[in-house]
Amino acid sequence: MYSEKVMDHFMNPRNVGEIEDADGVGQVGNAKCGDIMKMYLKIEDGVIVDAKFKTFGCGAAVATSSMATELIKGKTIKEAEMITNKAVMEALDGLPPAKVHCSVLAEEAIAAALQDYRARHGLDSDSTYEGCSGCCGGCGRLDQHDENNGE
Amino acid sequence: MYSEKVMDHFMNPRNVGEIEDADGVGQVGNAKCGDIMKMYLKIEDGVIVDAKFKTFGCGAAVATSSMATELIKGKTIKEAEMITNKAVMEALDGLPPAKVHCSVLAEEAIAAALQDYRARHGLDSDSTYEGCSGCCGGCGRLDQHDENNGE
Amino acid sequence: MEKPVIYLDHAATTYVKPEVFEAMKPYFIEQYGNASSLYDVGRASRKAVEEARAAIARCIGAAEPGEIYFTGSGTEADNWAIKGAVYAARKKGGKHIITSAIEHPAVMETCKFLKKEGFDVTFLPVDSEGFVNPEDVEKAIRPDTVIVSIMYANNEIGTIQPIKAIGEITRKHGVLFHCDAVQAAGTIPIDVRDLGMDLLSISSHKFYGPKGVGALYIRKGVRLENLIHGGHQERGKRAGTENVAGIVGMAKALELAIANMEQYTDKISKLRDKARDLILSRIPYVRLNGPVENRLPGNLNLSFQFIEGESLLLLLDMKGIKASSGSACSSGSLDPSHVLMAIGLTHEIAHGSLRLSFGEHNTEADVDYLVDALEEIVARLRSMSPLYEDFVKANKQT
Amino acid sequence: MEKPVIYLDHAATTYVKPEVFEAMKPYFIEQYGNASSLYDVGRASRKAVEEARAAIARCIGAAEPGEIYFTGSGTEADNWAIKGAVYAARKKGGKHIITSAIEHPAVMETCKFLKKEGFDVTFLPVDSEGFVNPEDVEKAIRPDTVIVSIMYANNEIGTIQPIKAIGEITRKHGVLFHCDAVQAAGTIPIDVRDLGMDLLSISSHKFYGPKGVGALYIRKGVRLENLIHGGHQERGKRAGTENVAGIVGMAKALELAIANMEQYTDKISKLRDKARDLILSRIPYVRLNGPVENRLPGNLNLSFQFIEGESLLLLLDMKGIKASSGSACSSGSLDPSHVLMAIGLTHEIAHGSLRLSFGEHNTEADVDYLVDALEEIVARLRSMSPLYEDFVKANKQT
Ligand SMILES: Cc1ncc(COP(=O)(O)O)c(C=O)c1O
Ligand SMILES: Cc1ncc(COP(=O)(O)O)c(C=O)c1O
Repeated sequence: MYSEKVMDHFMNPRNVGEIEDADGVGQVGNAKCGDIMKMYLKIEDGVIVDAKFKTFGCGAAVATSSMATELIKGKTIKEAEMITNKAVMEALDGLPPAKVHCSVLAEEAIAAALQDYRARHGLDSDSTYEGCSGCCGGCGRLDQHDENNGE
Repeated sequence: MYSEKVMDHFMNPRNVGEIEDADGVGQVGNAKCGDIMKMYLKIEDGVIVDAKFKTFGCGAAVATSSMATELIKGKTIKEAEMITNKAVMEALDGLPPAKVHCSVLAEEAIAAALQDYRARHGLDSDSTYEGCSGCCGGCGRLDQHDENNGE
Repeated sequence: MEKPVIYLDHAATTYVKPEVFEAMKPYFIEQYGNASSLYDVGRASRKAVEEARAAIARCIGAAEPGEIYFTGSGTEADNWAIKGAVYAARKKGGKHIITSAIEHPAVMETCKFLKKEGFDVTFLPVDSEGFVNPEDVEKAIRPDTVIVSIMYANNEIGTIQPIKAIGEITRKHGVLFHCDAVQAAGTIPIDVRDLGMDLLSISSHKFYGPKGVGALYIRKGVRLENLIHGGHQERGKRAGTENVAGIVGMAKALELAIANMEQYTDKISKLRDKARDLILSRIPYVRLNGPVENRLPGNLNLSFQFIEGESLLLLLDMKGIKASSGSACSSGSLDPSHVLMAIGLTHEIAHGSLRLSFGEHNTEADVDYLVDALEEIVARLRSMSPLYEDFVKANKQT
Repeated sequence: MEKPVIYLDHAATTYVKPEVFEAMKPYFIEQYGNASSLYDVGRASRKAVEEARAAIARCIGAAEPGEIYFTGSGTEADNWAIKGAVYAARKKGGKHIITSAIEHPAVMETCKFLKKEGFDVTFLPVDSEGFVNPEDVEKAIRPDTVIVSIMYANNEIGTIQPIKAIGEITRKHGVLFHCDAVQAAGTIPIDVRDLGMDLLSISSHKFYGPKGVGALYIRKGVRLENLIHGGHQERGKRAGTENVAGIVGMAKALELAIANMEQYTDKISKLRDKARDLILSRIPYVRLNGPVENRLPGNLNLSFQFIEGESLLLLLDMKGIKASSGSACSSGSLDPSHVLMAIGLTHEIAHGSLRLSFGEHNTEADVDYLVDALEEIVARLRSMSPLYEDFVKANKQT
């Protein structure tokens, strides 16, 4: 059900871990839905010089976390903010419908970490990221259940 | 579904035909239900010296007609009257539930032929045979449908 | 001498073609995974099921594989289509079903059950050859009509209905159109989009696939209540662990049937026509039931006056010929075939019916053997029939 | 080196045993007749079906073969039992169903559908090991209660219910007792008469038989509305051409299972116990879900704290180990297993669950390999889990 890219990023996730002296840390999702992503950013002169993550979640959650950190490394904050869940999905050669929410979570984790960075540095932001509302019915998970275990 | 005896009497029916100068002729059943039995009797001194039949109907209808004529040949009228559908069935090693009505028809055909004989000879009888009422829901056919073709 | 076996009951069921069986085999012992499982044994099953779904979608002209749902039989597909549609429409005031008088019991009994449940059902009459008149369909439509269920081709007398005209009417009036194509699939080209169908049932064992598997086409956007509730299989619409081997076999069988259709129908219709012409010319008092044109190519249905169908079948069986009859005696119901009654036959004539349905392995020699056997058996049964006796006597007198 | 395949998901489905496949084979190509046909090809099929019926009746202690009805799946049997019972009882005022909170979706979703249809349903709670309390059943019975449906053994956590006590209660109160024995059949001896059951469902592919065939035991005298209407098959109660090969395979598989039951359960429970003990001693923060006693012999269900089940399954799969999880991510529903929630687990713990179900071909070496693999994978997933990070930090601070 997963593409080879997803499996690769799940089996060999890039950038797993913590950054002890991170400039921004963001955590989204909750245990209730089975997905939590925590993202650590190291930012120098407005550029993301390092990114690491820890994720509790399914294969897609791990893979999207991994891909998201890859995508933002070396980018400016502005560029990083423009990375959507779609970009993450495309970079992974797609996700099954039931797993699209994981890419949304990855986008939100980046946003949360960047917001934390701004807050710590007293920077303004156009929109305040409120954190994932919890179980993500809104992001397509509720009505798309194709790979099921009904034995 | 049919016993070997039934198949034998169906494949090689005994006493098929007409008796031109029969002393008693009885016909029961109707085309609506798919079974008609006509029985011809030759009676001398109160003894059934010959019996023949013609039958329109299923395998069991033919076999029970055949067996019934065999059973009554050589019997007195009184004896013949005592032959029940059960006796016919037993002599055939049984019938499928859906086909029990055929043995009832055979019993009734004998009764009808004997009644015709009595009527012609001005003899009394205890009970008047009214003929088969038609489709024989009453004789078990309606609720016992085991051998079905529902393709 | 061993007696031959001449199978002339392909409308009842077919054997599994060896190629079909080969395609199924891996899914019993090696590829046994649950198609809903995550791991690779399961993924192989899932892949096989989805390929089968896509193949069947292609074979019937569906817009997407996702419009095909696998069931446990053609009967289940019929039940689901009709019950699912009316249950789903009930809240919006839907309560009327239109069907014909000659549907298969899978549709007929479902409609009768729904009638008991409070729905209204119109059973449209058919003409003497079994055709539904599309105008009758249009006239029967009411504001609360939910669904029209008319079979593609009749299983007893082979009549192919004017499906396309009916589809135009249902589309025009915005009611659902369900078509029981169990007898048609594999023999007649089916294109659900061209024909305007919303729901279509097929059954694997009618086209040289395994028994116990069917499919329902549900046009995208059509909402049905589930018939079998439970797990998430078939995208949450038909619960129960997927019969992977059966599904693979069904798809393979339908693909083969479609690839060889022209050749196949040409062959069986020639055999059928030969049998029909020989029987009608050599045996008196025989009636052809059903039409000459617009008829399933392998179907022949005849009534032999003065004799009863079960006896006929048994004697044919003794000669190795396997056929079927619309006689009550062989159907387990008190009445003879509702189809034969609906086209206007008397009970007596209906009881004397014989259905011959030709298939792949039949030959011209089979037909010759059949006709000889029939001639002999019919004569024999007539000689012991009181109805024939009456008929002969009546004719003598006049 | 080729990676091994260690199948530990026998509760999901099993392969077909070679002997079972051999028994089925003739009914695809040679003995293809319609079991409802009159002629001898059909009679051979009929005979095979009736022998299978008698075998299954013997295997579950039914009084007569006629109490066994074949269906297209365990799910269909569950749907039929419950819907059939309440529809038949509706006219007499019956409107209440009692079931448990941990039933399989085949029962659960059927009950939810019936609730929508206006019936009342009581979902009895279970204790922390998944047991239903028979006293709760008795207390829940109302004058309008039609049926109690409680599973024999749970498919996720293996809990074997106090079926006999429940049967005594239903008998005493004159309500029907349906038991979903899909997981029990072939592993636990079943005696429907001893257990006081009215209705019992089984499914072939759980005991090394083919998929797509199940059976419902209906005690003589119990009246059900049909679920699938149509032809006269299964004595007019379940329409659709009989899946002869599937039925034959199911009976053969159940007979084999019963003949080898003691040996089989002994073997798989030993493997299961070994796995359980090794895992619990070598891996920290693991919870055993379900009871130690009164548990299906092959079932093991564990929750690994701080990690999520789908990831665990995928990494196990990479090592050739096939298992299943109660995690939402692998079940396609938003919530984790309703069974794990019902026994009181938090979402987080429920998401980290793993079900291992042992079978015929598993060995001691498999268990050793499994435990090594699990130890490594769990450590790896924890090292990347933010929950584990929080936990470790919190522990350090105190
Ligand atoms: C307890 C239980 N009931 C019912 C079912 C449904 O069986 P099937 O998938 O064969 O329809 C299953 C397994 O799938 C089960 O484990
Ligand atoms: C026209 C028609 N509809 C439905 C069915 C039912 O199919 P099945 O017996 O596979 O359920 C049949 C044949 O049996 C049929 O001929």
